[in-house]
Amino acid sequence: MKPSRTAHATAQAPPLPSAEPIALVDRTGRRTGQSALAGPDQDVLTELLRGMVVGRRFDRQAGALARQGRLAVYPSSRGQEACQVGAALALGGRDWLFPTYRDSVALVTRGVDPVEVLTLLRGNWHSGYDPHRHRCAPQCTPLATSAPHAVGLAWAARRAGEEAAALVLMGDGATSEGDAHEAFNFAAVWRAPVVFLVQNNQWAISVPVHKQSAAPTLAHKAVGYGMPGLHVDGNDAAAVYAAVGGALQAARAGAGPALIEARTYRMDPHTNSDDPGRYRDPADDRYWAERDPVDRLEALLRAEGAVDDAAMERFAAEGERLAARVRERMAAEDDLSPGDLFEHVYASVPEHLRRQREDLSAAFGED
Amino acid sequence: MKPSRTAHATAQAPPLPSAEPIALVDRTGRRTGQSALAGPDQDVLTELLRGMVVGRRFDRQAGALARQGRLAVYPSSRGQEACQVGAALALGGRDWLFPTYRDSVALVTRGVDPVEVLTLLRGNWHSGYDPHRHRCAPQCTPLATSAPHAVGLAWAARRAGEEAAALVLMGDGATSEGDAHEAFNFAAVWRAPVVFLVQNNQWAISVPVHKQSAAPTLAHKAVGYGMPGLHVDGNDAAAVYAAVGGALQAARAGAGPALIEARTYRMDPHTNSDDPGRYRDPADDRYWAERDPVDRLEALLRAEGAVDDAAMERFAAEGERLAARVRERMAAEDDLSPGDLFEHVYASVPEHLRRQREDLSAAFGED
Amino acid sequence: MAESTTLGKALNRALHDALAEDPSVVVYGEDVGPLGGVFRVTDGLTAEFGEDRCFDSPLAESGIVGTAVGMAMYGLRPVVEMQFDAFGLPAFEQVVSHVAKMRNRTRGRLELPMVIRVPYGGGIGGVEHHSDSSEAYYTHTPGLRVVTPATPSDGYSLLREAIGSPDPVVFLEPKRRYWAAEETALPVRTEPMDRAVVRRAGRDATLIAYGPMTATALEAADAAAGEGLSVEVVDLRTLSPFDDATVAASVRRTGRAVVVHEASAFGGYGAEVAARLTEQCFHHLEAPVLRVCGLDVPYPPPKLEEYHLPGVDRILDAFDRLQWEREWTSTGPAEVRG
Amino acid sequence: MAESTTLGKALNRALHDALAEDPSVVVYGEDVGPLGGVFRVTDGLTAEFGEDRCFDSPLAESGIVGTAVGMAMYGLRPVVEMQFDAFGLPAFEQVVSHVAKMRNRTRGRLELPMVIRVPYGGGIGGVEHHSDSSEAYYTHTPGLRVVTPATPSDGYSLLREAIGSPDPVVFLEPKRRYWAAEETALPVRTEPMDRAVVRRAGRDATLIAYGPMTATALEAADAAAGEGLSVEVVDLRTLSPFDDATVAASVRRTGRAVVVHEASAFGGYGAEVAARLTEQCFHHLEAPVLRVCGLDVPYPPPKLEEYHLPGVDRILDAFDRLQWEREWTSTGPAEVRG
Ligand SMILES: Cc1ncc(C[n+]2csc(CCOP(=O)(O)OP(=O)(O)O)c2C)c(N)n1
Ligand SMILES: Cc1ncc(C[n+]2csc(CCOP(=O)(O)OP(=O)(O)O)c2C)c(N)n1
Ligand SMILES: [Mg+2]
Ligand SMILES: [Mg+2]
Repeated sequence: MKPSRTAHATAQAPPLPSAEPIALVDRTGRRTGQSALAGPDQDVLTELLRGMVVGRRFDRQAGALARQGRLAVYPSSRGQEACQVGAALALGGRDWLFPTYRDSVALVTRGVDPVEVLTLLRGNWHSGYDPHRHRCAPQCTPLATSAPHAVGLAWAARRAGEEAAALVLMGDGATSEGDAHEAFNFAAVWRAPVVFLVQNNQWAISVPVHKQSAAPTLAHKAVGYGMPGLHVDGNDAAAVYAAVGGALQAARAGAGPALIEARTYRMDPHTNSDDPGRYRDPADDRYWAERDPVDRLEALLRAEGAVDDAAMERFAAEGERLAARVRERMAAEDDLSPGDLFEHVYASVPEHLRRQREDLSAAFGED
Repeated sequence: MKPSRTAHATAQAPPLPSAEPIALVDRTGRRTGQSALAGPDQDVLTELLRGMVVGRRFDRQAGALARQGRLAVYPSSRGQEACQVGAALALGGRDWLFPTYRDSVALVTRGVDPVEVLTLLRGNWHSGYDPHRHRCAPQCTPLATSAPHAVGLAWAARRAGEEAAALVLMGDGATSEGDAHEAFNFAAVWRAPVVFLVQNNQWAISVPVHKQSAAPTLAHKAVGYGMPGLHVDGNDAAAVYAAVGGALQAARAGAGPALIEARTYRMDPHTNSDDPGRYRDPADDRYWAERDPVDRLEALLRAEGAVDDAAMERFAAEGERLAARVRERMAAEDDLSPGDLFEHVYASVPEHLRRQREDLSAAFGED
Repeated sequence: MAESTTLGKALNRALHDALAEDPSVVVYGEDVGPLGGVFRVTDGLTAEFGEDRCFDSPLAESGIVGTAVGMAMYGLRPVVEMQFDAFGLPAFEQVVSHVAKMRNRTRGRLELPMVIRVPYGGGIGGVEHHSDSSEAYYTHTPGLRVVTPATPSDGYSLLREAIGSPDPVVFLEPKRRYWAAEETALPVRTEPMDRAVVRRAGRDATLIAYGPMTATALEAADAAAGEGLSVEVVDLRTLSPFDDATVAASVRRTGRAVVVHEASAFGGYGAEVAARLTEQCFHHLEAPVLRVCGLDVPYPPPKLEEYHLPGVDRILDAFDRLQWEREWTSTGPAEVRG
Repeated sequence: MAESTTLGKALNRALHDALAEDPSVVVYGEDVGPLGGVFRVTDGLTAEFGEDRCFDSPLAESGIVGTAVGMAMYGLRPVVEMQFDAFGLPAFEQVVSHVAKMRNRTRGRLELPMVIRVPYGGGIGGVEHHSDSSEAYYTHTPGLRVVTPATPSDGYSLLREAIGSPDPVVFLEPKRRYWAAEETALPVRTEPMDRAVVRRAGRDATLIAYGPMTATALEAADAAAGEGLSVEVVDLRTLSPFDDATVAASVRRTGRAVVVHEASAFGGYGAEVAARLTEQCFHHLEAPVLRVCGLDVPYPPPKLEEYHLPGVDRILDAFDRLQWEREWTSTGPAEVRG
C-alpha cells in the first residue's frame, strides 16, 4: 500500500451530467433520436408499458384501501411509474433492490406478492416479504439509510464473485442526508457495484427541490465522488430503463457505482394524509399531467403499431385482476401474531422477554 | 413561494476545479505568474512568512511540551503552516474561525493567547479562550461537526446585517463524514457566507486520501452543491491567502459559500503518540520537505529583496520569545477548579448537581 | 377568556407568541414552513412572520441541529423540529457532543438557547419509526433539559419557557395528545419548567407519569378509585433535571409508587425514577417501585401496538402487585396507610 | 500454556483466530488496517490476512455501520470499530433504526451477525470526546446485545462469541484496561456471553460492576475486607440481556447491593440494575441499592477526571451508607447477616 504523492489528482473526471434530462421518448410519444443512451427494443418497451399500466392500477387500489382505513397510510407512486417500473425491469435476477416506502410499484413489478408489499402500510408487521426470495431489501423509511446497506451488500457480493449489483431507490429530499453522502462515497472508493437512482419528484413532502439543493442537477453530485452522473427524464420509462440497465451492467462488470437522477413528479399528495393545497400550485399538476409516463409510452407504441386497443385492454384487465385479488385478500382477517413481538428480537427469546410474553398472554388471555 | 417546474436545472454550473493545484509561488520560490488568483502584495507576503516562522516555532514548542508530558497530546501543524497562517491572516476582524484540534497555529496567528490555545491539549479544560473575543469557535474534535455550526452562525450574521463570513477548517478525512455534506449543502442552499477550507494533508491518521475519495480532487465536491470549488497549493501561503481571502470577500458580499482544497502534507505524526512508520513511506516526507511552505516563501521574498537575514532573525526571535513565554507559563501551577465541573452544565446549578458538588468537596476535603 | 384548546394549537400559539415577542426566535426544520408541519404545530407561522422567521430547511437532521447550534452561538433562539422521534437520531451526535456540551466546553462563554422539538410516542397507528420514545437517550445526557407537556396549558407555558431558557431544551411533544383539548385561556403560565406537579391527590400510592401517559395515569387513578384505592398522580413535566423534592414527598406520603412510560422498560427513564426514589424513600416504601412500560422489543407495527403500550389495565395490575398487607375489596383496603 | 496476556492482545488474538477460522469474517473501520488501530487491537491483521479481510474504510461512522449492515445481510460477519466511544454517535441512527431492528423488521428473515467494537470509558487522560461511556444508549435499545469484558480471557472468549453470534453485538472495550495483564492460555473459552460471574465471593454486600470498573470493584472489595466487610463482586460481562438469575441470587444472599460504573448516574445503566434488583429482591434488601457512578456532568478534562470517576474510596463510602444495623468496627460488624 504505497499511496501516491499525487494520489487523487490522477483520477479522471467523468463528463458532467446534462442540465436537461435525457429522454428517448418525448412527451408527445415521439422518439427523440438522441444517442447518449441505447434505446430498449420494442418488446422491452411493451413490457414497460404493461408494467406501468398494472402498477398504476395497483397504486390506485392501494390508495383506495388507505382512504377506507384498511392501510395505515399509503405513499402513492402515481406519476413515478416510469422510474419504478423502468428501474425494476432493468434489474437482473441476481441484482438486489433497495426500495423506500414509496416504491411499492417497483416491488410489485419485481414480482413481490402485492399483499406482502402492503404489510408495512397495512400495519401488520414492518415488512411482509422475504427479502431473499426476490432480492429486495425491506422498504426503508428513515431517509437514505438503506443506501449504505446496498453498498455493503454489493461489495460483499462482488467479493464473493457474484455478478450482481444493487440498485438503491431514493428521493430528492433524501439526497440531503448525511447517509446519502457516505453511501455515495463508500461506493465510489470501494468501486462497489451499486446504482443510485434518485427519483427527483420535485418535492420532499412540502419542500421543493430548490430548497434541497443549489446544484445544477442532483446528478451533478456524482462529480464529487468520482463516479458517473446521469440526468434522465424520469417520465420516460425507456430512458430510465436504459440508464439504469446500462449502469447496472457496468457495475456488474466492475466499473463501479453510478448516480442517476430521474426527473419526475409526484402527481398525488405525499401520502393520503397530506394536503398539497397548502404548498403547491395546481398548475404544476397540469404541467406534469401533460408529461404522463404511461400516456407517452402508449402513444409511441401505438404509433409504432406495437400495441393496440386489444393489448391495452389486456394490460388493463391484468391490472383489474391484480386489484381485485388485493382487495379480496386485504378483506380477509388480519393474521396477527403478538407472540412474534418477542420471537424476532434476538435469535432466541431471552429470559426477560419470555417473562414479558407470559405476562402478556396472561393479560390478554391468549396465545 | 412558487417553485419553478424546472427549478434546479436553471442553476449555473461553476467551472470545475483544476486537477493540479493552483500555486502563486512554486516550490523553488519563484512566482508562477498564473492569473487565476490575485497575488497578495509584498507586505502581506512578509506577514505570511513572519506568521509561519512564529507559528512553526510555537508548534515545535507545543510538540516538546507533549513529549515532556505537559500536554496530554499534541497534533502538529508542521508542514501546514501555509494553510493555517494563510487562512488566519485572510480573515477579516468580524469574520469567524472554526478550527479543529490541529489548527493551533491558525489560532495563534489569529491572536489567541497561545497558552489558552493549549488549554484543551493540556487537559485543564475543554477549551481555554473566549470564543467571542477573537471570533474563534472552540477547537472541534468530532470530525466535520463544527461545519454546520459555522453555516448557522454565518447565516445568522448575514441576517443581522453584519458583513461577516465564517471560515471552516477541516481535514481531508473529515470530508467523508455526513456532517461535511450537510454543512456544504445547507450553506449552498442558504447562500450562507461560509468558506470551507479543506487542508488535504494526504492522511487521516494512517489512512491515505485515496481511501477517502475517488474524486479527481476534493474541491470537485463543490460541484454537487452548486458552489465554487478551488484547488490550491496548500504549501503556498500566497495562494491560500489569496484563495481564502477572495472567497471570504465574495461570501461577505453575498455570493454564497465556497469550498477550497489546499493540497499540503502533515510532516509530523498525527499526534505525538502516533507511529507513521507503520503506514507511510519516508520518501514521502522527503518529497514534501522539498516543498516546504516556509522555505518557499522565504526564498521568494529574499530574491525580491523584501526580507533579509536581519528580518529572518527578527521573526525567529519573535518565535523564540513566544516559545519562552509559553514554556514559562506552562510551567506554572495548573489552575484547576473542580467546582467548574458543576458550574457550567446548565446556566444555574440544579439541585442534584449541588448535592453532587457537596459530596465531592466532602470527599476531597475542599471546595 | 377560557376556551377549548388542543395541545397542538397551544404549542402553535406558543411559537406564535415567541416569534412575535422576540425577534431572535427562528423556527425551522422539515415541512414546518408553508405546510405548517406534518402535525400542523407550525401552522400559519410562515404566512404571518415570513420565510425569514419560519422556514423549511434541507432534509437533514444533523444539519438542522448543527446549524441551530451555530445560530444559537450567534445569539439567536432557534426552535427546530425533528419530524418524528426516530428521525431525530441522525442528529444524535450533534445533540450529545455539542448541544449538551457547548456551555460546559467554553466554561459558560458560549451558551446555546435552542429548542429541539420532537413529537414522540405512539398510539397513533403509525408505521415503523413513527412511534418511538427516546427520552432515555436524552435524559442520560448531562447539559440538556428535557421537557414534556401533558396538557395544552402546559404545552403553551413550557414551550414558552423552553424558548426563553438559556439552556438547550429537548422538548418532547406527546403526539397522540396533540388533539387532546382543555379549557384554558392563552397565554397562560403554569408551574415553572423544572417542577413536577401533583395532578391528582391520593393517599395509597403514587403514580408517576409524563407526556402521553399522564392522561392514561389519571384514567387509571379514576378506575382505581372505583375500587377504593386512592392514587396520587404526579406529572413530571420536566424529565431532566428531575424534581426530587415533589416526587419524593409524594412517595414518602403514600409509601408505594408506580412509574409508567411508553418506552421500553430496560434502561428506560423509569429505571432512573425507580432507582432514585428507592434511594431517597427506602424506609417509606412498602413495596418496590414498579414500572409499567413498553415491552423490551422494537416498537411494534400499528396493529400490535396495543400489546406494547401501557394502558389502564396494566397499571391496575401493577397496583395489585404493590404488596398490600390485606387483600383489596371492592370497597377498598381494610386498613388504610397514613 | 498459560502466559501473561493483556486485554488488548487477547482481543487481537480473538480477531486473528476468527479471521483464520471463518472466511466470512471481515474487519474494518478507521485506521484498523496497516496502523493496527489506535489501540493496536487490530495489529498485524492486514499483514496476515490481506487488505481483503482487514482494511481501512473512509472516515464516516454511519457509513461504516451502514455498510456492515449490508454485508451482514449478505451473510458476512463484519466486525467494525468505532475509534472512540463518542465517535460511535454519528452511527447511532444506523444502530438504533437498523442494526437493532432488522431481524425484527423481517420476522427473522434477515439477521445481522455483526459486531461493533467500541473502546469506551475514561481514565486514560484523554481530551474531550475520548473517554465517554455510552452503554446506556445501547442497552436501552432492544435487539442489541451489549457485551463488555473486564479481563483478557473474557476479552478473547466474549469477542469470539460475539463474532459467532447470530445477533448484532455492541462490544464495549474498556480502553483503560487494554494493558491489564492476566495469566491465561489462549484460545480460551470462559462462561457464555449472557452470563454474569461472581468474581469474588462475599457475604455482606454485593458489588456489581462491569468492564473498566471490575478491577476497581475488586480493589474496593479487598479494601473492605481489610475493614472486616465481606463483599461479593459480580462482573456483569453482558449488559443486555441482563443475567437476572445470577445477580439477584447474589443480592438475595447478601441483602445489600452497590452498582458501579463510569457513566453519569442519571439515567445510566446502574439505574436499570438498581430498579430491577429492587423489584426482584425487595424483601431481601436491608438498604436501597446504591449507585457509585460518574457525576452528572459532561466528561471532564483529563486533569479533573479523577473527580468524576468512581474509585475505591467512593465505593467504600457507599458501603458505609448501606444502613448497617450496627456500626462497623475495624474487625467487622458485630452482627453478620446470613
Ligand atoms: C431520516 C428521516 N427524516 C425524516 C423523515 C420523514 N419524511 C418521510 S418522507 C419525507 C420526504 C422525503 O422526500 P423525498 O426523499 O424526496 O422522497 P419522496 O417522498 O418524494 O419520494 C420526510 C421528511 C424520514 N422518513 N426519515
Ligand atoms: C467523528 C469522528 N470520528 C473519528 C475521530 C477520530 N479521529 C481523530 S483525527 C482523525 C483523522 C482525521 O483526519 P483529517 O480529517 O484528514 O484531519 P487531520 O488529522 O489530517 O488534520 C480521526 C479518525 C474523530 N475525531 N471524530
Ligand atoms: Mg421527493
Ligand atoms: Mg488529513
